[in-house]
Amino acid sequence: MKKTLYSILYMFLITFCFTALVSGIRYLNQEKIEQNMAMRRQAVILSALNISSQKIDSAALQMSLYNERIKQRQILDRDIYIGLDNEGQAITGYAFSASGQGFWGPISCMIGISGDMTHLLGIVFYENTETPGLGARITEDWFQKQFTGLSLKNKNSSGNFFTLSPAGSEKTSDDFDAITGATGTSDAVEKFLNRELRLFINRIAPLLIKET
Amino acid sequence: MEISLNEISLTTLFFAAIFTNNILLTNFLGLCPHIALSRDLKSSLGLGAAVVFVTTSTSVLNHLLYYHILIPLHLEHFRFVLFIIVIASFVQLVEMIIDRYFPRLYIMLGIFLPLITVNCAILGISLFMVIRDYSLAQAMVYGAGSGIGWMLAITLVASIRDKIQSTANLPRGLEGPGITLIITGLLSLAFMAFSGMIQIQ
Amino acid sequence: MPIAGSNKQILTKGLWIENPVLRHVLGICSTLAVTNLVINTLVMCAGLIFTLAMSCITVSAMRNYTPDRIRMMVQMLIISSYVIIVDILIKAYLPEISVALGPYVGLIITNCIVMGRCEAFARQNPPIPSMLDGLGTALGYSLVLLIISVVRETLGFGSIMGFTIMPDSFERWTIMIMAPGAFFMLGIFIWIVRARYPHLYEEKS
Amino acid sequence: MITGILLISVLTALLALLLEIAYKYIANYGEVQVTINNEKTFEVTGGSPLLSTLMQQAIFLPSACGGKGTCGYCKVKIHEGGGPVMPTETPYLSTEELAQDVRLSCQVKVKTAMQITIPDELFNVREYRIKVDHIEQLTPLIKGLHLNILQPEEGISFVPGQYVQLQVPPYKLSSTPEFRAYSIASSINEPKYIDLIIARMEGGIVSGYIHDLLKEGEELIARGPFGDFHLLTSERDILFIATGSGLAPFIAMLYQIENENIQRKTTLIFGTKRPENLYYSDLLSGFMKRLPDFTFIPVLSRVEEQDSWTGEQGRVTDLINRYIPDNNAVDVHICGLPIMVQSCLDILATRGVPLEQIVYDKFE
Repeated sequence: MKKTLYSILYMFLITFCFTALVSGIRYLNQEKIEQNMAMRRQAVILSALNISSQKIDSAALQMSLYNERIKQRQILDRDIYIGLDNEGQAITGYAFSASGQGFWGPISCMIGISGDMTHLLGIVFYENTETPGLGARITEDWFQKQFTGLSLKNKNSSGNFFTLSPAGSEKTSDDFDAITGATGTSDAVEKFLNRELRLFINRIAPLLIKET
Repeated sequence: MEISLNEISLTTLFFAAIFTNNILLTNFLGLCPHIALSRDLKSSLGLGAAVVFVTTSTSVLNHLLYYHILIPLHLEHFRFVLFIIVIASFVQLVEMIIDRYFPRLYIMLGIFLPLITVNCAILGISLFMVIRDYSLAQAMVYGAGSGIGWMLAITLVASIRDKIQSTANLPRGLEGPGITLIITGLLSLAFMAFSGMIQIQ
Repeated sequence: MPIAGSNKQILTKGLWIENPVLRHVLGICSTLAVTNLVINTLVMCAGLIFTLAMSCITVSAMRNYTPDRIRMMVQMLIISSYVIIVDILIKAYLPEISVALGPYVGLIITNCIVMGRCEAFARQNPPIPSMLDGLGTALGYSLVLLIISVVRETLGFGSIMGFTIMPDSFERWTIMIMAPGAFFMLGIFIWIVRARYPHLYEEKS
Repeated sequence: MITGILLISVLTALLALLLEIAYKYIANYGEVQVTINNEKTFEVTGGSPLLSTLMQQAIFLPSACGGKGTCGYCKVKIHEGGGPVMPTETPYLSTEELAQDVRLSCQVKVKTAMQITIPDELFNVREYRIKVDHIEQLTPLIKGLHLNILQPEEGISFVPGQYVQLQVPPYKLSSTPEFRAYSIASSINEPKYIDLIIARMEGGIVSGYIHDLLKEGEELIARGPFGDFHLLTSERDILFIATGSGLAPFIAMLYQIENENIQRKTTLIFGTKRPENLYYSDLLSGFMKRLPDFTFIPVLSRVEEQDSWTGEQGRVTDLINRYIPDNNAVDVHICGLPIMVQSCLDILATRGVPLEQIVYDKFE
């Protein structure tokens, strides 16, 4: 009986020490990790609204630019980031995060829309668990840059703002290159992005206009 | 506010876990025992079956543990510790039970269990399950699918290696891990082709 | 019974003769996935070297007190704690790499080498030789995987550590980015080494 | 934060408790009887592999892989209580071994009462601490060691013809201690002393150490006795065939013949190259005087004129036929390098000497 007691106590003690050690280290680095997260999020928002200025080379500068130019609102329990011009008066664009079911797991991106809500300022995919080398290539610049300038005025027959078709086929203005070999991811992105855009235009935009 | 709407259907998830996103061939997990034991078909089958059993049960166990204990207490960052300890003790427990009460099953399945604790695939499945916010049912189906996918991969390679051992005379230095890795590479290429198939459903 | 030669021998044997990847083909799961980028492999190997060295010291320091029955669980606890510490440090100081590595940092825990060295060596030897053994094995391991990642990144992305070195006309081998590329590269690497030094790696008949 | 840590520690402690309970009831096979060579019985706690259980009873089976089931050295015959053969064992067991219930003791768990047979010598294998009493340069390539056994007190008990594994410490040629087998060339009536004959092998780690570095007074470790080479008991004549350092076991056997005053006609053929390679000549001529019917016949293969050698010339294989009586009534004992042993066996086969009348010890 003594041996069992010894091993139980031993296990308890060892686990206690090690988990305490880990929590201690976590606690020390906690705010640094959160700061990193915040930095990353701010960078995503800034680039979605393509507010970029050459002098962002240090975290502090990005922080000050972000605080100066971005206001945050809560509409229909969704975070909307409102971008202002460099005097901080006129609204240059709105950004909000959207996520949807990719091929393997959730994909999240930040959508930037122009102040007059006529066209897209840019899209940044900041989180996905797609297959590396295939679906995961949505984070590459050439794919994300396609969406900049997409007009939100006209929808095509199926009510979508844009479609993704295989690379190399001829393109109309609202038809972009899908990722070769990752049809699952491309279709998923097309589906949930269009849905989010419709949601924004139809329900969030009116509230925003009313508010400002 | 993240909407984690993960409504990938169970059947697609099951077949996708076996074929397109095979835990071994696309995610590289569980390679060590695969290379060591795929020398002979019988032990590969035994090990494969043991892995399927362990992956299914541990993914359910870890799912319950994660969503009902870790999340409410904000201890998510301890998931690594608890998952691997649950896997280690579960495997040790199962080995004892099978060893005592099912001697015949122990011969076919049980002796591989200690090897499994070190198998990255088991922990990998639990970690992916958390990252991809699977529900309990999805976690179980994903666990079972990945286990079967792993077993399929190791038995395929084992049978190919048996064939090669008996017929081809390999250049020096290629036998053993060299040829196994190249076969696994070819298989992984083939399995990647499945990703097209799943979309059509 | 543990035959602990001189300390220098323990360290160097892990590098070549007892190289974990070439000799026993162990521990390649969690790192093969990230060898498509050299920078990721570097961080991953650094994490592994830290975990392996620290785990070996701790396991061997406690070898006389750990009851045999819960030996596996205690070792798992120690290894996973060190891995979490590595994960936290990477998230705090190398944020963009932590995103690229994703779940694979966590998978160092079940890396067969860490468990292998703890079980085979650290459990029966004093701390200093165990640490050297762990260090040697981890360095040997990182050596092989760095070589593979250099080749994969050059062919797959045409760059090394992010600096493009291949001319634009170079047609990228996308297979090198994907899983099969890693298997082929490691298979060929082991083939070359075993053909070149057969006596070192003859499988015991 | 603290509550989290406490909870996790409690959780793991619970898992440990679960394992302990499981060990107590499920994996606990209670006290189990293991009988070895149906002489000795041990009362052991069940549940762990046979290899480690035997080690607790100070019975050391050879094992290189530390019980991982990858070296196949720890073979043991298990007649009862072994259970079915495991897939991890089959790669190491040949069909004849399987027929004789040979199993890997590191894979078989002790669960029920067991009947096993292990080679007798493994029973009294011990580890000896020995001091180098005297080193003699017998020939340019062969050294004779006279070793005094410090521990255990009572010295060594062995069967003439057996060998010990002599272990030398690490030095420039090898980073880890190495050991090699050497037959004992002394009488069993002198348990406190053993004589070994060490031939220098080209590139040999142990023989290199002994020939170049070993000094008198130095202490070494030996393990043994091993081997089943022994003097065949019958009324027939005795024929010893030896080359190189292969004389050692026969010296021990000659002492045995003297001590037990065996009356059988004994002949020793010793083959080597040159006259200066002959050694123990006075010891052997002493035996010729003291023993009733013993003749020592050296045969040299590379004799020159100026050696003025009058004895036999050629190889041992040329002389065998002359010393095998027509009715094959002779027990033949061969000791030396494998090629020599094999050629003698071929000749004996053509002469039709029955197999049970031939024993040999190959020096790897």
